[in-house]
Amino acid sequence: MDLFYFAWLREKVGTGSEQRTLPADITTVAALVEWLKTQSPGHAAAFADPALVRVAVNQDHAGLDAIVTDRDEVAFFPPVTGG
Amino acid sequence: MDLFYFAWLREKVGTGSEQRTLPADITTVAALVEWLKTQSPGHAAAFADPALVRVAVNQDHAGLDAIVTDRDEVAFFPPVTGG
Amino acid sequence: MIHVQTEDFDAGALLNGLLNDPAAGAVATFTGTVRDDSGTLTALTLEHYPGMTEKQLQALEDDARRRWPLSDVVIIHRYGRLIPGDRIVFVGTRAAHRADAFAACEFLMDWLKTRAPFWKQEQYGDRQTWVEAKASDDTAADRWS
Amino acid sequence: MIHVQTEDFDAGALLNGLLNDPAAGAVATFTGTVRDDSGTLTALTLEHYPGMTEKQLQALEDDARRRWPLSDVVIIHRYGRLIPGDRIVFVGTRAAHRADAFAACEFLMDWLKTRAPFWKQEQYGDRQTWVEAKASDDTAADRWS
Repeated sequence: MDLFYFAWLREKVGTGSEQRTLPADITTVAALVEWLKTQSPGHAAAFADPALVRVAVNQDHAGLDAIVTDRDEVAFFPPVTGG
Repeated sequence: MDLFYFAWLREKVGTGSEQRTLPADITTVAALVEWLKTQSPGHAAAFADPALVRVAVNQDHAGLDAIVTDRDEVAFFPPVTGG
Repeated sequence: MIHVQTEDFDAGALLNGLLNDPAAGAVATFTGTVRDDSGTLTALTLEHYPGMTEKQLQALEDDARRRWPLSDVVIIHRYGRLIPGDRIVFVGTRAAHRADAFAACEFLMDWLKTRAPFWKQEQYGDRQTWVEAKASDDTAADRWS
Repeated sequence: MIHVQTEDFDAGALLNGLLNDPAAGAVATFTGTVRDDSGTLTALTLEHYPGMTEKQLQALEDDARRRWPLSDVVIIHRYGRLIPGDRIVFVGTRAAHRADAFAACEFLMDWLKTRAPFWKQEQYGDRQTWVEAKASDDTAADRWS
């Protein structure tokens, strides 16, 4: 699975992208977030308040209940501030 | 009194402007219109349907009930179509 | 800045001229050109009421500045004979926030369409007709009342 | 036309490029620049999500074209390091009628502010802070739902 982090999530995780093999029992974004929190103190800090985090699955905005597989590209970021 | 006519009112009256001495008993735009209708067939044609005519007194939009004096500049024209 | 003129204007240069204030990050513009729906329009002639036009446009600008915090306003309107594709009108507004810039720009166009003393005559070949005012323009203007 | 780029753009040239269709008489534009309210902003750095940005902007353009009869749409958004006064974003729309051009231009800006994956980091001297999203932007975007 390709994972991307932007803005302050990138800074807290410590990298802008990483590849991970998704455990078979993880099928939603919500479960993915809980699992990522266990991977490093940086991940734990980034996802400390899930209400601040937005998600895209395969470059489309998605919710915490979105289905994910190991072939997906999943990105985490704060609410966007462009324009 | 300075009178101005624009667009098809100008064409019907036959001139874009004229100076007239306002009869003393005429004090409103409505009375002015009725009096102008008697001045020539062109004026009569221009003011045949007062609902089509808009008015400005001293270069501000005004209604038929606006007060006018011999020192005013009064213009008649169809609804505007600029922009 | 208000100009009522027969000469053409450079809309791009007017927009770039508005982009010079680091305190105000939002610039909205509207540019109107002579539209030829049927492909048969020969020319459009705009008549106006010199004196009243400038007075009404200044009143519109003053009103917009009272309603929204604007750091600049540009209104350019041409008159005389134009052909399809020619620029007629430019309105540009600059504000700190985009909602103010957009609202003021739309307000100015809506009121300009119903209050500025311009009249359009269309020429198709050798036939000339005065353009009739649209009820939709009155409706658009009414929403600001 | 959609461009996501680090290079500056010429807003005036983009506007003039939209003024070339005699069938469509109305062009609305919005240009956003780096605003410095306090006079102490050193720089603004825009980060984005390559790939998703282009995909989302194309989806916005497609959506705008379904909602309004537009004959052209231009969206330019910069990323990277910018300083106060620098141009960030340009949106231009062309239609036969001004109400469509204005509505589409505002829609694109509102949705761009809430859906395009850009993040702004402000630098004041050597202090850097991520800009927080504004509730007013969500409210503005919601009116099109």
